[in-house]
Amino acid sequence: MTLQQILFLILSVITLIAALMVVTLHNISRVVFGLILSFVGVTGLFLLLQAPHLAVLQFLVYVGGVFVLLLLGARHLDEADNGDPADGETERKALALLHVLRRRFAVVLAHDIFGPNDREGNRPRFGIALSAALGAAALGALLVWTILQHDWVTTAPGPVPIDSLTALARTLVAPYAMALPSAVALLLLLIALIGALSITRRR
Amino acid sequence: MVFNFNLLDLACFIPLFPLLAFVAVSLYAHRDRKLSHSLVIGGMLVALLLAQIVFWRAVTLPVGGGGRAYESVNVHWLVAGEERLTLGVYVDPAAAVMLFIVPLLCLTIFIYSVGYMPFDAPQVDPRYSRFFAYLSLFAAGMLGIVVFNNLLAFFISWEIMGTCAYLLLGSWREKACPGFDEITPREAGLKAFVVTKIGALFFMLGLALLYTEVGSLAYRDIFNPETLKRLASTPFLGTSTATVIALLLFGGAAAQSAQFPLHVWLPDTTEGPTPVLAMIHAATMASAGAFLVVRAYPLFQAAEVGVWAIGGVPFVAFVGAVTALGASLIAVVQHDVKGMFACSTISQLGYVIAALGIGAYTAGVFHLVMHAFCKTLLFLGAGSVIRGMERGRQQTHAYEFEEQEDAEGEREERSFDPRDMIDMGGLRWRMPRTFWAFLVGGAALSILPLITISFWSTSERVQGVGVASVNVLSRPDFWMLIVAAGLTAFYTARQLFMIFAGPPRTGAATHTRESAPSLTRPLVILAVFVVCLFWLGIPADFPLIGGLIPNWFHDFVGSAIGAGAQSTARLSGGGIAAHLQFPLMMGLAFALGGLLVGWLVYGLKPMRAGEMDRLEAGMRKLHLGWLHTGLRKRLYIDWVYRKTFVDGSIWLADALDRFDCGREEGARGVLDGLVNGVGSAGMVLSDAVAWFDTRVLDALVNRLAWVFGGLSNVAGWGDVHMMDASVNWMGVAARQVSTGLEFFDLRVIDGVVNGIGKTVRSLGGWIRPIQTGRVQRYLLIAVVTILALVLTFFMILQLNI
Amino acid sequence: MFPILSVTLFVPLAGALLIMVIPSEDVKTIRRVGVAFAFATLVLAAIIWIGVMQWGAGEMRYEENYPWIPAFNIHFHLGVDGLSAPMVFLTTLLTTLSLFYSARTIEERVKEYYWLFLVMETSLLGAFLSLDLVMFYVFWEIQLLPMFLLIGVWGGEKRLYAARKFFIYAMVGSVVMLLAIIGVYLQTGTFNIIEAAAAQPFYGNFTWAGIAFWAFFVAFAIRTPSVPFHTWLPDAHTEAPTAGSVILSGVLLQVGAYGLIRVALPLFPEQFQYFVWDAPVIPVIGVASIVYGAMVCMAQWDLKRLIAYSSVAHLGYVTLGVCAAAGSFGLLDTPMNLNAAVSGLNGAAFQMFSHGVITGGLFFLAGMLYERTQTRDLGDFGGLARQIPHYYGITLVIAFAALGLPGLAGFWGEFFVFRGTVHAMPIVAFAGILGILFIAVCMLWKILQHLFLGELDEEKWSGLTDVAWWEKLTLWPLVLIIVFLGLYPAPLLDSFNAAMTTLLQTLP
Amino acid sequence: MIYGIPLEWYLILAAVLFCIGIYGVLARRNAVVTLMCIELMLNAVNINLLAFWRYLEPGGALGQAFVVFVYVVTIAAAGVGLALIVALWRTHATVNLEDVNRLAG
Repeated sequence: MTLQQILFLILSVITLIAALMVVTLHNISRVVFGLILSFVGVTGLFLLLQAPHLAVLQFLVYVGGVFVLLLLGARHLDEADNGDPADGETERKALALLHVLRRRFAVVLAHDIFGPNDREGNRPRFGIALSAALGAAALGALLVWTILQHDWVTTAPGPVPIDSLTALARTLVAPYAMALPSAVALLLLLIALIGALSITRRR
Repeated sequence: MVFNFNLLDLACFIPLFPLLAFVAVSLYAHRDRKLSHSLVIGGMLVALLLAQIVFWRAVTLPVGGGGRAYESVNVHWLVAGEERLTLGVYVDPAAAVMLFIVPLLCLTIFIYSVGYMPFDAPQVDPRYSRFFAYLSLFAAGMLGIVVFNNLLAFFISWEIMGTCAYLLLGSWREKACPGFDEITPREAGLKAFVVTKIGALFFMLGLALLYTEVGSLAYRDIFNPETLKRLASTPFLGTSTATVIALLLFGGAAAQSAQFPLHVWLPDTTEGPTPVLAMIHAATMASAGAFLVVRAYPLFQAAEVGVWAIGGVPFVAFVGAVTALGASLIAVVQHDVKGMFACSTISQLGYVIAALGIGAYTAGVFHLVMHAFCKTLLFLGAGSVIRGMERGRQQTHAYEFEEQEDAEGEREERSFDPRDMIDMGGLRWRMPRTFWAFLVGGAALSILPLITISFWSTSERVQGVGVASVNVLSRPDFWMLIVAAGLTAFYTARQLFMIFAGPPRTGAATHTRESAPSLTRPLVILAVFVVCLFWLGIPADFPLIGGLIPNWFHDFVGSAIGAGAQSTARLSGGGIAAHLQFPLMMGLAFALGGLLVGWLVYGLKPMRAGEMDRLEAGMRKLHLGWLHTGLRKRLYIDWVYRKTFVDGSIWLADALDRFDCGREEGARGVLDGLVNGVGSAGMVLSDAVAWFDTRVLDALVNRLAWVFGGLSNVAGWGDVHMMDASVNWMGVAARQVSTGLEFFDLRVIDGVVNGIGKTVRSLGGWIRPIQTGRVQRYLLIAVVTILALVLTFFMILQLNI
Repeated sequence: MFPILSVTLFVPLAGALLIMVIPSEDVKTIRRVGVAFAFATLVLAAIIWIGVMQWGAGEMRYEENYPWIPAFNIHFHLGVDGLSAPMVFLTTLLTTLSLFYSARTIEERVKEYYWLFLVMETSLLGAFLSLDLVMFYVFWEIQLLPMFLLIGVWGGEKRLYAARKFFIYAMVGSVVMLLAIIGVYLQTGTFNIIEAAAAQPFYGNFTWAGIAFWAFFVAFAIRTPSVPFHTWLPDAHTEAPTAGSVILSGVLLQVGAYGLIRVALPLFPEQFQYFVWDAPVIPVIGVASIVYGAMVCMAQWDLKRLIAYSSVAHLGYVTLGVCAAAGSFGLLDTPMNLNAAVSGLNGAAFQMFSHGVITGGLFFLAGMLYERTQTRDLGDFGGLARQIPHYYGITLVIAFAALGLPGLAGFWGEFFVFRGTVHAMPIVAFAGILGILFIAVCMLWKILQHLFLGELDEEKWSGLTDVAWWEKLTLWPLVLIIVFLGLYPAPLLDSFNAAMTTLLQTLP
Repeated sequence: MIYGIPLEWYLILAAVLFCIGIYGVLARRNAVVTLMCIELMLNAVNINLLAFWRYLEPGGALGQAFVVFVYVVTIAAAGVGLALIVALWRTHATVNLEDVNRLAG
């Protein structure tokens, strides 16, 4: 187990746990903390992949910009997320589910997915969470299975050229390479931000 | 250029002036009564003038080869493929004679109707000017028939006349029809138009066939001998083409001149005003039917050989004879003055057709001409009698209020009909001029058949030229004609005595006075013409007065078909051949016998007031009452036609309509229903499918299993093509359903139309719950779909099921 | 030289675009602009027709051929000959009259109404002028939408059902036709109608040609409502606005009949002959349309429905006329057969033109009556002759023309059709005759008797006003055409005759 | 095998992170949290890209260029997303995705 492997494992564990925090916790501030943690983990991974400038970029963009943005957003909107499966309710639900599971598993799930949304809005959320989890897990398993199936690379990868940053800069700007896409990307960004401003403008 | 203006070219203007009068009156003068009738009469006067000029010019034409026909002024009219049809003028002897009489008759009728039509409504009645406009168009149509040079123009003017008859009859007195057998003028007009239209359809088919065979419809092309020979020889529908064409044309003629099967419309026209009747029965319409047979005579001759003969008598002649006999039988029992004349018109025209069918061309034409004159005279006379009776009735009403006799009142209440002969009587002294006109007309009418029979017996076909010389007596149509002649004499006498002889039977009759001079003057003119024209046509071999005047008519008209020359030659050879003598004697005997019986029954002891018609009384005594009522109801033929054809077609129309679309809001006809039914069937199916799927909804797992099952058998088909169309798991389920629907869809047209709409909506309905509007649901579904896709993909590749 | 055809084709479209610009409140100018552009097209159409007559109506005149989609050899190919020139004139005439009439009757959504009408006129002209199958198909499709909207928006009570039924019915038909067009292209490599006809598509096997022929025939049979496919017409007519049903009956049905003569006959003469002579399916359809249409027409009590069924019967004659020509495909050598076939087609074309004018007039009359009385049921009327004499006079002329009175325009079509069919197929001719009788009864008994004769019940109809000046101006041109063509059909007949003779002689 | 870490590990990590992101998006009802989860998914994509760049094509700079583009997109998405949420908040006074079903069919 080389150092890097250990480092990789630690970083990946941090990122995954942070991601889980974001996904499962209901207290918005913990969620935001989880998000930061995952971004930091990813930055570490970039470093492991010997792409320092991108790591810096990642850190700046995400931790700096996006995080601040989301924080503002979150602060602005007091947490109204009351419908999530309250703690007590989950246990009761689990029991009911087991009971149901035996007889007609699909009914609950289908009713949740497609069932009509009764007026008070507190539909049994649990079905959705379960189905989402199932879906995500299945997808993940699928992806992992494909990754393992495929034998990726046998030859040892070459070293990263020193001037990879300049090479990056040159490709971004060179007309024969990525000039046009980058122009379009910037335009997109401009429009998006203007759009955001116009939406939130107080009439 | 030498101005060789041939007078005959004027002929093309003859129908033009009445037409112009029609256009002028209907467009401009329909407000002013005086202007309208003077315009119309003026137009007819000019036409008469031109006609006289053309007539005298035609008479003096040199006796041409095949007949003194003159044709000119060809205008390019129609083109079909290569051949061109031109419009022009064609004047031959028959046309010349018609040109002589038709404008004359029409003019007298117009003058008469100025006096006869005192519309009760004082204010300007548009119908008055419209009446005269239609009369003028009517005359223009008749003149068009006589003048133009091809059968198509003949047909067009023929139909214009039919329309005018409908318009004149149809749009007049809105008299509600009280009795069962009585018919409102409107229905009479419609009946007349429909029956003549049936005839016109046969005529049109004949024209179309002739046009195809000969390539042109001009008289000179149709009636030249070699075309006729070719037509007679080419087989078509079993008999020769000429026969088929002749029969079709005869169908048209029969309808227009009210021959037996299609005669039902003529008696009903008596509902219309009298001048219109005079026009229809005598001057124009009915005689136009006979004139068609006259005009297409060479064609009938060519076809005659093949025409199915019934008892040795050619079909056409047979129909004529039957009509003559039947109609005269019906005429005998009629009470109504105009009704009797209508039936007598049918029988006289039957005579004409019988004569032409046999081949007695001149006899037919002469009878046609003289009948036109007599019948116009009699109709106008009847008109003045009716006006007299109506004036008498108004007088009686004025007096009646003082002496309220019940009997008189009660009988009076039986809807006083000015036309009913029973109420008349004793008008001899009250209406002298009308009486004399009636007398002359009646006498002429009863003698006319005699002349025709004598002509008829001399015609070469009766003598059996080419056919074994058949003795005249054995021919059935001879007997029919002879009996008809007798009956004609009888009913004329009956009418004369009932109207004019004896004491006046009702108050109205007592108070009639001679009608105004404007009515009686035309009567006198016509009477003079009838008398003097008569002598022109009497055949040389007629007993007593035979040889007095050379038979000019026979030579002139006969020359048209080259028969005239040799027949006079044969006759001039001294006394009348023995075998000719007998039919003449028989004819004379029957005619005089008829008159005698008429006098005995009605003249000797004139009928008294309130007495039933003697003939009817006699027949009731001989237990023939049923025959009398049968004859009164015109042998129930009308009733049979109404039940079979009229009601039958109406019922069929309703049935078809229900079959097609249905009328009420809810009810959908069968066809449309079928079309929509299939649509609703599609809907029902889609609802069923929707119901089935909603049940599946809550069994999601087996749904998934079912989907995979579906996938496997889809894959089983080995139809990879379907797979890479990226069908998602719901798509696969829907595909199962839609393939079913697809098949169903292709087969049915309209059902699909509504079915698709409904199926899509129900399928949509099935999918709608998914569209809950919450974004996350969509993502979840997307994830699940991708999963299913990838799984199936792998199953295919890895496990190559 | 001056591309008069494409100008005529796109003038209405220009008018439509101009109308889109005008603000919708300014109704007066919209109406004026609409009628002006329609009238301009009418003038152009008249010039074209006269030009074609002088230049000889046999071949295609004023031909314009620009490559449109070179990849598939599709050309923007316009041309006009003796057959299409009168039809173009008819289209422009009826559109001008309709727009002039609806200037005073259509009140709401005037802008869309005029826009739709002008777009429809362009598509109709396109169908008559185009000589390229794809272009024909494109214009054939575009016609559906404006008509659908006209019925759907300005129609009567059940207008949605009627509009939907009409649209889907026509769509199903034309989709089938599209397949056939592609089939022809694959066989002959060209979309040009004349070249494709010369190249004899599907010459090899008979079944494929039969399928292609039936694809075309069904599409045209749906549009000229032949009996089994006619159920959309009565619904569409009863619900359509007056001007809408005038155009629907006056021109839209004629496009179907025109397609039958211009596309189906030249492309598949053998199949047409087979289905006329050996397996007489098409004559049966023709006669069925005539007799069935006329019979059902007799049973109708709704005025517009009655006229709709009478137009089903009238167009049965067109099918019959084309059968006469198709039946004699092989034996055009003897002059008698050629003349019979040509006159059959002349009759069909003449019937198309006269039916357009007559039924257009009838629908105008029905519309005027409906505007005054708000009821179309014949039972409610009676004795109107004294109340509205001028209207009575005009209805008289047009009704008698409709029942085929000789001396008016309706007769020539039928006469020449029978001249074509009586020699070759006597039974069919005899059966067809019945149709005339029933239409005659239907027109006289139902329309004239029920509307005009009989007792006038004073209180209901005493307030009825006679035709106004602008209604007279709409009707009198039609009446004049009917009477003139009735007495002297030569101008129209020569134009048709030349076109038909060349068409029959060029049949392979 | 840079530093002994085979490429698969990175890919597996990215995959797991991605799935967590999906779960978050699907399950969480709070719009802001959903936005955050989207950011997570985008990070997973970045990891993948860089891993591929590093192991397969370190010479070229295309891999990195793509990452940059991903960033641009992320920022834009976050910006617009937040704006939408704010607007949603203003109109519906709720951030709970469950109630937002205007699109219901």
